[in-house]
Amino acid sequence: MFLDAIKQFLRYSQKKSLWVFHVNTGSCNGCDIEILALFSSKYDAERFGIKLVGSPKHADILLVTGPVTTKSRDPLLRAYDMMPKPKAVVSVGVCSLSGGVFAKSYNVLGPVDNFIPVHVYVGGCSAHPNMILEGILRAAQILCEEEELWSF
Amino acid sequence: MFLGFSVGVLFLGALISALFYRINSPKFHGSLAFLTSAVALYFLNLTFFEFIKAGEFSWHLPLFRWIRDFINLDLIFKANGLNLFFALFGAYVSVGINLYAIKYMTHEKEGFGRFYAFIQLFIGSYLGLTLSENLFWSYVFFELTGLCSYQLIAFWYQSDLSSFSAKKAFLMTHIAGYGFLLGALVFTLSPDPKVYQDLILAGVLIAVLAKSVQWPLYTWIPYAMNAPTPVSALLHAACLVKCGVYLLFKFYLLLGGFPEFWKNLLIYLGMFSSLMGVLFALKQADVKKLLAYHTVSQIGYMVSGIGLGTSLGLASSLFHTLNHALFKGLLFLVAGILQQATHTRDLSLMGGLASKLPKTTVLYLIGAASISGIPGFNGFVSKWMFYQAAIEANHPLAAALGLFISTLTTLSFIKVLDTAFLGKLDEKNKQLSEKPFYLMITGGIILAIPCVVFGLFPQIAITFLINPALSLLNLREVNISFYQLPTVLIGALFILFLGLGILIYFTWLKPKEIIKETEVFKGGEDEPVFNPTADDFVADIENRLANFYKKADPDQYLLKICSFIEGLILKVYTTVKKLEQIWSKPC
Amino acid sequence: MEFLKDLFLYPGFLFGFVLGGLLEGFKRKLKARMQLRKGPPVTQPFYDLSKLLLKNITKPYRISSFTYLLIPFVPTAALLVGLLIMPYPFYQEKSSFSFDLILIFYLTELPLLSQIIFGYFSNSPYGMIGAARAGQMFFYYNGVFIMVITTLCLLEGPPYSFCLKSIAEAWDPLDVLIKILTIPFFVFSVLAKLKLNPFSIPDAEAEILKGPLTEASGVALALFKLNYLLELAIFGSLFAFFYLPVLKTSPTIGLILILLGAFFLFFIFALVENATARLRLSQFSALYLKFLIPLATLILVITWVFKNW
Amino acid sequence: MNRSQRFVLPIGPIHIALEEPIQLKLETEGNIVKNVQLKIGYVHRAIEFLLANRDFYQGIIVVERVCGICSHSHPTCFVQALEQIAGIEVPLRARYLRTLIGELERIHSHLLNTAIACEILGFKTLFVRCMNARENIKDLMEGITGHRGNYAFNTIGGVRKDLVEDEIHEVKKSLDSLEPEIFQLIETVLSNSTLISRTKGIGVLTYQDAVDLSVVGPVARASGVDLDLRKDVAMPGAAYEFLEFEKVIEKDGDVLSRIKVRLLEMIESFKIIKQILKDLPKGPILTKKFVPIPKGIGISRWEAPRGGLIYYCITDGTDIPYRVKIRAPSFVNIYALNRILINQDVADVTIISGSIDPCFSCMQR
Repeated sequence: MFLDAIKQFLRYSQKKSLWVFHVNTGSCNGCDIEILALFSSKYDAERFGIKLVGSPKHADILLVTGPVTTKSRDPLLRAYDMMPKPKAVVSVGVCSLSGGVFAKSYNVLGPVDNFIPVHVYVGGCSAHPNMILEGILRAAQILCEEEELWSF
Repeated sequence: MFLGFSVGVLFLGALISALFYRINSPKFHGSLAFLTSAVALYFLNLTFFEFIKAGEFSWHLPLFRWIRDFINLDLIFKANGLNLFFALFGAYVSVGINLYAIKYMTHEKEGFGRFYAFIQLFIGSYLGLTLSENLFWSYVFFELTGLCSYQLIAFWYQSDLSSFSAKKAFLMTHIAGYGFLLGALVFTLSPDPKVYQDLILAGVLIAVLAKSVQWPLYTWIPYAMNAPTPVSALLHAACLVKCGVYLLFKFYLLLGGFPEFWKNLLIYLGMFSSLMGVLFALKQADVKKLLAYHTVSQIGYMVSGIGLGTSLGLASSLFHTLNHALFKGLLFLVAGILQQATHTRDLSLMGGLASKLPKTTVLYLIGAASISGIPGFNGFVSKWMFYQAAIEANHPLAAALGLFISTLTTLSFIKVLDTAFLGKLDEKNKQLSEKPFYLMITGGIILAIPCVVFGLFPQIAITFLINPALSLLNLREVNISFYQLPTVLIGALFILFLGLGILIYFTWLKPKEIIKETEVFKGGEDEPVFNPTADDFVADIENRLANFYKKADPDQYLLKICSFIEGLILKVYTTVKKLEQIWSKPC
Repeated sequence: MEFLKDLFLYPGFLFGFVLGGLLEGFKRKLKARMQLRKGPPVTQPFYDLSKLLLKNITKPYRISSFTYLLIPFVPTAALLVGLLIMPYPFYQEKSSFSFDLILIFYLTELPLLSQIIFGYFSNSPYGMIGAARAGQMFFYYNGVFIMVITTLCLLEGPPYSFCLKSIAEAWDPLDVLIKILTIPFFVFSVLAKLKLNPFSIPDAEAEILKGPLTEASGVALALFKLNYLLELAIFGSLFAFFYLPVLKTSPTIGLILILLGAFFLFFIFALVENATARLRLSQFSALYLKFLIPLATLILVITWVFKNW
Repeated sequence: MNRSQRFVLPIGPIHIALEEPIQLKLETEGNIVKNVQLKIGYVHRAIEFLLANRDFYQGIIVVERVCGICSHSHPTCFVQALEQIAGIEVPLRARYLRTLIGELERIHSHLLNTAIACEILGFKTLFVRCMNARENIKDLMEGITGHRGNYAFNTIGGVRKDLVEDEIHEVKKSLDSLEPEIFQLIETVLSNSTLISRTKGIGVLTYQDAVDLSVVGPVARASGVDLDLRKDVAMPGAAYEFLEFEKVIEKDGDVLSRIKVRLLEMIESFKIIKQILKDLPKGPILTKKFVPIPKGIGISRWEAPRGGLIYYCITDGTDIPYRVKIRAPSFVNIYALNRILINQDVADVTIISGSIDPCFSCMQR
């Protein structure tokens, strides 16, 4: 009973504290600067406890922008592997959803969900900051609800 | 009686080693030295128990009776608080280091007889110096220690560097001898030493500066590091460099206190050389030289503590002398292990050794925590006593400097820990194993145990070792109940054990589920990691203080003075020669 | 059982944790407000910490997991002891050390030392650079901090001693003047000690990510964060003890004064953080070595002369 | 000091200070960078290959996504090259509108760069203020073109969307409120002592080096090179020849002067925008007469926010270009890093590389 209450609180705190790690796998920069714009006064992602962190070992949510190119595949997989467990992936922008206009290029291997499991898709070219924010919050919902993401 | 034995057995051992120098076995000579020092320690302990029971007593050996009317040359060993204190820790440290040396010296090919003869001779003469009541014999023993140091530094006498270092050390410590001689002569010959105490103290001060490596005469000690490590540990960390401190205490006893001017001089000279030592230590990349400069800095605390003149100050000085012998000896032993394991003394070429030498790392951590004054180890207690004494004696600058130097000490030992023990393991050290070093580690453990024990229960050392010396010096006994707050102590232990329990649960009972091994994050690519060198660790400080380092090295000024004197003598010589020519010119 | 209450409730864990967390949250909120943002809730540090407790650990290969967790844990214990030896109101009769300030000084060094060790231990290149930077900063700001605490120790007495209580009880006009003189030095050294903005050199996100903590994750990172919060609580209340008449009044008002002092200190920190860019290490060392350390030493000497006159 | 291996600090490809993937390997001694290795190619999406497989109108869409920041410069330059081949005369109003969006884009890009520089220096407040100002610009652009990022404003022979009188009024109003804010921002950036002490005298690119490395754009202008395509070159697609503005040139060539050049250029851009809004000529926005694009070669230049952008198009008479070569400004600027990063403090590496304002997705295409 008591333990359950603690568990509930911890899960709730997972929803309130979201540390985001951003990987660019070959995006055109459009989505990246929109992610940066999240931290301006207008969108102010910090009010939801969202923080951009520098090391994947601290991260809860992986933001991926851009189609996966040949050379950036390994860094993406490494970064995903390094994230500790309750983790979710948000793919931002139409290129990371499907490849976008670059889908037929020889150097683009495909969308992000060919390589790592993606929990939330945010469309748009480039995605609007509000939508990115919404995507991150949905990922937080998934993080605190889905049982298999929790190891204990 | 036992007093004489304890010194005599070491001289006997030295004689045996010298006579059987042809037996080219490190085991034989090493065990002999270990045995003799252990026997000496045993005898000293017997004496100590007797001293505690019955109070002061002395052992008298009449010598050179025919000259007695002129000067008293009897060999007198006296067991009082001060003498026994210095003798006991010297003997204790030498036991540990001799045990260590048995294994260490097996790497050599020859010269075991020579080495151990001089080691035993050194321990004997150090004990003789500390126990002797007669100043003449003290002087003889004092010079003998210097001679042994010369011989031991020049152990690899074929190498130019070693012989040069030995000569340098010998010359500089010889200056100390003259200072001591001056002090002793004035003291014995003058009817009232109080009148000439300035002269006496000047002599003693020179002895202290040169022998106890204080500014500006410490320049021989970095060179002395070219000796084998047991020598560095025993002579240049534990015993030889304490001779000067011992002399200060002895003259404090003989003169019954120092005048105000000398006290202040000692405080600030001690703190100044301490600061110089630690600043030079910060930039060293050679592990033994770094330790050598720390010897300079730590002895500064002792000299400064004597200068404070209060009972807490002298107690801190005495306690720090003891502690320094223990932890610095230990650190040198660790440095020796590192040197033998990696065949280099350069910190930059080591790295990641903690995974291969875990026991050595623990020993190092104990030594480093002690010297940098982490609470719970002995260095903290003596340093704390020093700060408290300094601020009580209204010398806040000394207290502040002491604290500051302590943080710098911490920094330089963190540097050693990081660059040598942590980081990435070097390719050539992959095959390293700790097995061959077990005997050496045992020697280190002998020195490490008191570090922890005195850190947690400093009352033991203070009641049994320091208070007798203080009462001899006519000072109030100090009484530290160090951890007087049961809440804090119980709380600390409680947190520690609770936390350790949780950690063990996390790491050993549940590792599969929650701990996952991945690569190090290097920006996503798999790049090789190189260790930053020891210089990188303090690059900014080195840059910032580059001018200081260039100007503050006293060696260059000493050389200038020497060449000036040389020029003077040359001038006198040529003038005399000219005069002679004029004289002897046939008219 | 009395000690359990002391340890976990009032001056110990819970008090330090809550005070530190609120200070951090307050600072973040204030900074956000100054940047015309809404900012995270004040309780954000607690959410961060409790989330980290539940996360898994991803540690580098070939590293002992026990040591991985032990390195951040040791300073936690040390800081709790540090909280216990401070003369907080309602508790002070149990903590009459004559050298508590030195012990606090040494104990608050430990979190940084553990970070330096962790940086190298984790084999991360960013960690190593960050550790080296933290180590070099340690050299400079401690000089100032030591001078400040030694100056303050000269206030009450003679006999002088490194005692927090005697500083907190020194309220002569001359003492107040000297105390006011030392405030900027205290603020500067604590800013550097807590790695706040103009001196956030060891964990400069822009070049070396999180510095020594780059490889910390899960519980290890939570412990580091906890250490940080406890440090905030200790330095906040140190500020109150030094510069506010905490022990001169009744315990209740004293406690309120402690909280006020701590929050005021962090208000200053938020202002400074918002108006400055991060300095380079060489600029930092020039600032400290050329200005702050000599000035702090000068104040110490002047105080000494005044007191002996 | 002899050492077998230097310490190597890898920055990137995933790094919080870099928006885009690139790897800088810094070999350091102490705190000093002794050698730099650049590794690019993470964002290579084969744009030129894609362009050679699509027709011109599809190509404009692809070209717009070369880079998300200068997503107006690329299509304009591309379209300009095609117009040159086909000999299409662009209506004056379209030329003015292209210039308007181009200058707004310049302000937004320079604000973004200043914001990132502040972020790198740990100056969060200024970062937020710059981003706020940039948000206003973005809103303005959304109002004019219909999208925040990729505007889809250009087409062959003109622009897609006209600016009606009410819109001009609104734009003027928001610009009037925006201008003092940006002036204040510029003043804050140039008067903050910590920021200036961090940026002054580091990463110096001398005039000679700038000429030798043939850097372009603000980087060149900060080193004293008198190079601004808006003045130097006739742009048939733009209206710079009718507008009054000045080249912003600084002498020092350090990071501070690069930041200064960008900040002062924003003032010039405001001047240009005001002029455009004042005397926007009446007329059509798209040519009436449409000619198919014949076989030919077209080279067009455009002053993108980061410097001179060059498009080189070969057409073969079909509606698919034979070859399009893009020379992005960052592509030439990035090699200056090899020169100016040597012997700098490690702490300054990211701010120096940020001061070049490298757009890796332009560069690696």
